[in-house]
Amino acid sequence: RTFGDYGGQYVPEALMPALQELEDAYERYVLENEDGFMDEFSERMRDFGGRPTPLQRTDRLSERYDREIYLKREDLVHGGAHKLNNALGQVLLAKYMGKERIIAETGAGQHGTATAMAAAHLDMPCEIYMGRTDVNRQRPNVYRMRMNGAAVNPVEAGSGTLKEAINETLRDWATTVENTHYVIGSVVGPHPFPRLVRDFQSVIGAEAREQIQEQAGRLPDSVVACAGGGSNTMGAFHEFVPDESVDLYAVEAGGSSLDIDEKEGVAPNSATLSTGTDGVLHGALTKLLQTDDGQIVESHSVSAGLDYAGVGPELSRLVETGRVTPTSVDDEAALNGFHRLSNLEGIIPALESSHALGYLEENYEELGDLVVVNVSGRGDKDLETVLEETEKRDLDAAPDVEVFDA
Amino acid sequence: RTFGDYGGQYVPEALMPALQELEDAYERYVLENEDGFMDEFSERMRDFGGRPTPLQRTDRLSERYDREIYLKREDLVHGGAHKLNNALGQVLLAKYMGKERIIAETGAGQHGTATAMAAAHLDMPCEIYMGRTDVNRQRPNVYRMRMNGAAVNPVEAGSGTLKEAINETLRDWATTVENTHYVIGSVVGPHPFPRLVRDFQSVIGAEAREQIQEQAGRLPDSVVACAGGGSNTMGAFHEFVPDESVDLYAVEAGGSSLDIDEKEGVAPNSATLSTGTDGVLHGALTKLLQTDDGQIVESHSVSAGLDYAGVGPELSRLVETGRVTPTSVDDEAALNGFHRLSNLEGIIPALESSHALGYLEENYEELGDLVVVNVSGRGDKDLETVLEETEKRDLDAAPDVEVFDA
Amino acid sequence: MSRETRASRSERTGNEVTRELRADGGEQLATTDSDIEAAIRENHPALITYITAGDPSLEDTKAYVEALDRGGADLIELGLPFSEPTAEGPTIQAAINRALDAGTTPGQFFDLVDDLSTEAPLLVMTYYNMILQYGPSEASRASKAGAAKPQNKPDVRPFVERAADAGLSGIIVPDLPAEEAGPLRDACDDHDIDLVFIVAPTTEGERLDRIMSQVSGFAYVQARLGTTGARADVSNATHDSLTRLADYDVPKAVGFGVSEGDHAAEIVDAGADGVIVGSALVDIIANHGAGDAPAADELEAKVRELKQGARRGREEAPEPEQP
Amino acid sequence: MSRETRASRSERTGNEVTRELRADGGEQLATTDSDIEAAIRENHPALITYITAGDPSLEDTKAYVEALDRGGADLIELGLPFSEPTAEGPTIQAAINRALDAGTTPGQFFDLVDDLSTEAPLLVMTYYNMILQYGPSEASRASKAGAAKPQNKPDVRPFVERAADAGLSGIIVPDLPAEEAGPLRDACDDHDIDLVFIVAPTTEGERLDRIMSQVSGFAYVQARLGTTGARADVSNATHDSLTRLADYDVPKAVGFGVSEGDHAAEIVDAGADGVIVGSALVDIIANHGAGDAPAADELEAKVRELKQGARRGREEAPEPEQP
Repeated sequence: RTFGDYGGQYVPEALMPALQELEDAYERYVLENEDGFMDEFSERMRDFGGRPTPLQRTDRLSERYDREIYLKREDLVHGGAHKLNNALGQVLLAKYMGKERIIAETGAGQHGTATAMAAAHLDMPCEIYMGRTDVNRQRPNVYRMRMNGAAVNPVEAGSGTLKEAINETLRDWATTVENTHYVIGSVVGPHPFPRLVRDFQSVIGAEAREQIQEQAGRLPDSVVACAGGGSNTMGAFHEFVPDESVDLYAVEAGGSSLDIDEKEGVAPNSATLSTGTDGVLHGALTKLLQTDDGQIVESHSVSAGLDYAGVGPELSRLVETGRVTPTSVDDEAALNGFHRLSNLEGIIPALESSHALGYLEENYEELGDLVVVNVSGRGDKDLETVLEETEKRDLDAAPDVEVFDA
Repeated sequence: RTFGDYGGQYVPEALMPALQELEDAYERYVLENEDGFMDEFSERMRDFGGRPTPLQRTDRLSERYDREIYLKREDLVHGGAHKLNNALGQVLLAKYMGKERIIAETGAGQHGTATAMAAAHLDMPCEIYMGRTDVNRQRPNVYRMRMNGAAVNPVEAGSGTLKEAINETLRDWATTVENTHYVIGSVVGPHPFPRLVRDFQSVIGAEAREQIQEQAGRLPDSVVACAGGGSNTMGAFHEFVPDESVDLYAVEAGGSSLDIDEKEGVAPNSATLSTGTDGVLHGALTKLLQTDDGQIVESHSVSAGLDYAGVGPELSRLVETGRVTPTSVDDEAALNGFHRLSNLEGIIPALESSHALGYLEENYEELGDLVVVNVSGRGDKDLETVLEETEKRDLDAAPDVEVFDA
Repeated sequence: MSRETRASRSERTGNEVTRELRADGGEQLATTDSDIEAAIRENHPALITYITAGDPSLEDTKAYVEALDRGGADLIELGLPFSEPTAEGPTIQAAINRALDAGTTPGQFFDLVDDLSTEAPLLVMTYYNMILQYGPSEASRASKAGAAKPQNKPDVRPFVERAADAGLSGIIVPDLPAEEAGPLRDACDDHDIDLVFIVAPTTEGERLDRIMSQVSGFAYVQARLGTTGARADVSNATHDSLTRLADYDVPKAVGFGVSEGDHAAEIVDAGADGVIVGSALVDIIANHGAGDAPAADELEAKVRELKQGARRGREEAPEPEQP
Repeated sequence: MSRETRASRSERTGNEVTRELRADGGEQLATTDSDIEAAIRENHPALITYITAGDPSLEDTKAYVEALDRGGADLIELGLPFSEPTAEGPTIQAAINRALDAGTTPGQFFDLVDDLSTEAPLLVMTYYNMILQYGPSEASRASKAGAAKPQNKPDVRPFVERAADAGLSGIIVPDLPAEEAGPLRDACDDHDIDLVFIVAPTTEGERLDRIMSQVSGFAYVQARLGTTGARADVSNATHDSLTRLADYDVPKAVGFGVSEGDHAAEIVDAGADGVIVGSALVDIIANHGAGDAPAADELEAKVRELKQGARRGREEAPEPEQP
């Protein structure tokens, strides 16, 4: 139930039987492939989800950094990000468990759209909780979810973002737990979610590990992935954890600064692994951005998908043991990473993934001769944000802003 | 140089040497794989483009229509549509030919974004012509192109849409033909473009043909694809043309009506194969929407990507010989097709592809027991249009419009 | 037959909390009853009230706690606000936000409790992270200023120690199931503080046994699935839960949705030893806004109505069987 | 050595257009010269003018054609507007749009030509689809009303026939390269109409031979890559093209960018038999707008200036070598 001291099941009593039921299903269907669950999952991820995704050797980045840079192309998964790996896995598991209804929270909308797609594909009723602020600023994702037949429930409480949406989904689940499965969107939450989500996402690293050996003839020197909640991170890392020679870099959102404003309860970053302290949030003991008193602070990042005050407990543990190196780059480095990949390689990455690319730019010399960077999603969803943020700054890698005015 | 009477090279004299040069390059690199061109093309489409795309058996559509419905998932290609197949092929060919600059036209922006991506990937300077009206209503695609490093040149002439953009690109090419390659976006234009584009796109049908035999054990009874210029159509059909048992349906945009307003020079549809007459446009003899006098009319469709008054000459020929059945569905059927696939299968299709799905709904009984429908692209780009158009109508397959207001 | 609970087991092991709860209404007190158990037994059926500390200010809370006490509350739960109150419905969630907006800290909370002297024993209700983070050492505080420095592991003991000092009789932690409660249970034992667990409608079988073997003070019976919040009826789940719990020899108090005297009556009628009222009281506070404790009189009257309801339920209740 | 052209080949095959163009300026006329060849030869160096029919109205066009004729134009090209003028620059593109907005049709165009009697021979310049679609049979018209009915194949002959009836001497089709010109070439031969081809800066080698074997009237030498439009200088490409064409015994006229008398002089100086001016004239028409042919006088003056420029060039030109 834990990773070292991290993890656990810090949830209201009413949810405990559902977690036990889920743990049982996880063991039978996921670990033991009962009723061919994992076979069906893999098949659907292939035919519906578009797996395997390519591992692409880059021409121009490799030249720029004078080493072999490979990109794992999760931006090509159906829906535009790795999120479907988990969403489809959980919705399918809920079906095997006989659940009749799916709920999920979403921040920027990526997990919500993935869950809505998976639920439509598997014919499961689906409701998505989303903070009012996020609903208003992520309209296209709201439309996508609704077009996939999901109900989107705006959450009016608090700042109307991810944290409030999670809280509200937990409340729904506490009421409907008997027939409803809560599809958590990352390797967070109470046991068994961190393991379950990791296992569904570990296909990323499993494919990449096989592909890099096929294409480059050996294991990479390092794997770089962005980390918010950490699902693409654990997905990319998991299969490499036993490979001691492979360095694993979790790149967090450094936002505008790594300091916390205790008084205002605000962190201008989401660098939980790098700067957080141990505590309990959303069902697990893990690293958190919190005040000395234990209040969770508002995190911030130019990338909505990394904007979370917690992180997966297994990542906390892997950082504690030194297996994973926690790092961060700030908003500006991420924006430059976004523009650089768009311009040099013709791939518009998600702002989340752009953090990994920003880290590559700043630290490529430490990463060895053969580097795998996980491009966790595509950046179409981020165009407006990037334009706004680019206008405010003088970015090295961006086109002249005037070109967007024509 | 022709398909029956269709095709040819009706272009200004200044362009003829470039077409001859291209024809020569087509024969050497594409047909004869000189210098391993086709190998490199295939490899890049795999690693950069995400090929092969899945052929997905649908659960819910198959049940709805009581026959096996398979979808060819071109929506999963990098960039979100089949367009990259051609754009990458041509930009790579231009590189092999020693050209130093890429130009292209774009209507809704799909071909422009695909070309900009390909040009960035292959490090080629790139300029895209786009009508002013289209620039204004397709901002996100303009941003994507510019983020990929392409210049986007608004064309102020006429109605500011695709036709004007093509005219202007031809003018650029007539001036710069010695060092510039014009990446035409569909199986239209003068020889050898219709063959060249078809060959790059034929990977769709080649994969689908192999996949359906693997998955269903036999060739399909029919293949259904939408048709505007016809590149996804020819791409899907080409490998099946020799299979006499496979019926091929080209579904055009019926718009609001199949009639032409001769006086206004306007067709409220883009059903060129279904209703057009022979004539010469943009370099080829083919079926056109034109007045009795020979003026090209403004075509219309809810789907910008199908909104073109011409069509590929090879399709004109295949319709003439009876090998391809020309059909059309109206805007409303396409919108219902869009909503139906989104809701039933968790796949939001492009409005273009939605025409094929609208045809499936209306005519499934004629399509045999095993049907392949080409989902040529994803519909994220169409969300705003679909919302607007859905609000105007009472659509069977759409969610209640109020749900989008929350 | 009475099934084993923490109370009966403690008795056997000679623990100082040795006691016996009689299911016939608490007439027969064991000498080592905790304050909480004693309060329930002596005032059976007991009325347990909840308000959030710091809503809308700690000064108001002091006056409101005294009003609850005057009105006849037998136990008073004070919420220590946490930023992520995932188990609460909209009413208490809003109260917690008001308290946080007012700047309520754990330090101030304990200062308030130090200041209070009520007839009814006090409990603190808060989320586990608030307990874990309380009173870090100077070294640990320093570590938070910079990035990725070594950090002391969070510990529950400073919180429990301070709670005992302040005279709190019990702790309720809505996000701490029995499986994770070991450290806190131990600390509470060391300081003679009761640790109340929630029994949900979904709690059955082995899990019910596990909870009942750890609970002290009373079992908080969750009246229905979902979150806290006033509701218009009493659910079947309440009856079912009380039936399931009948054989355990620990007081049972029912919460989640109790808003009127008639509810209290019905719940006691169904066999509960007490009713817990929170959202209905928080609503009153919310309706009066800030100022000079303007809701005090209304709170007092509401508590009186509820207490009467509970008593009415007792009169209507069938005579319990002897264990 | 004179390389083979359509003219010299026709002579050998006994075709009625048998003629010989002398490179020394056309003093020596072959008896079967076409109207166009005769006009160039007799007025060497010739001034060829272009305006768009229907810009801004057909009535204006009639007056403007007469003004061009009065000013000394030796040949007059009339544009029949097509909706997709891909070979034109912005100036003529705009003129074509004005003509289309005015509702100009091929029928009206021919009616206008019927009406004109100018000293200078007239040519029509239009895109190939306009030629293909002209005068479909009643059956074909009917087929367009409904969907997917059988249709007659488009045919160039009705257009050429009507052009001959109207007294047009030649046809220029900017989107018809020699490779696709067979049917139109045949039809033109049958009606004694010249078919002018464009020679681009990129036209060389075998392709140049192929074009020159089909051209009649004159070779339209495209001064530079790109589209039509007035420009401030004469490009090197013009000189190169004229050098490449020197050995072909057909008149060469240079167009694309000629806007001033000095340009005309320089082009003739470089060895051209004529200059073609379009955009500079269309500009004048555009500047005057609609009304009672308000641009007529200015057009006439401009043509006079250009004609003088061309003559000046001739005087400065080196004596051509005898073929």
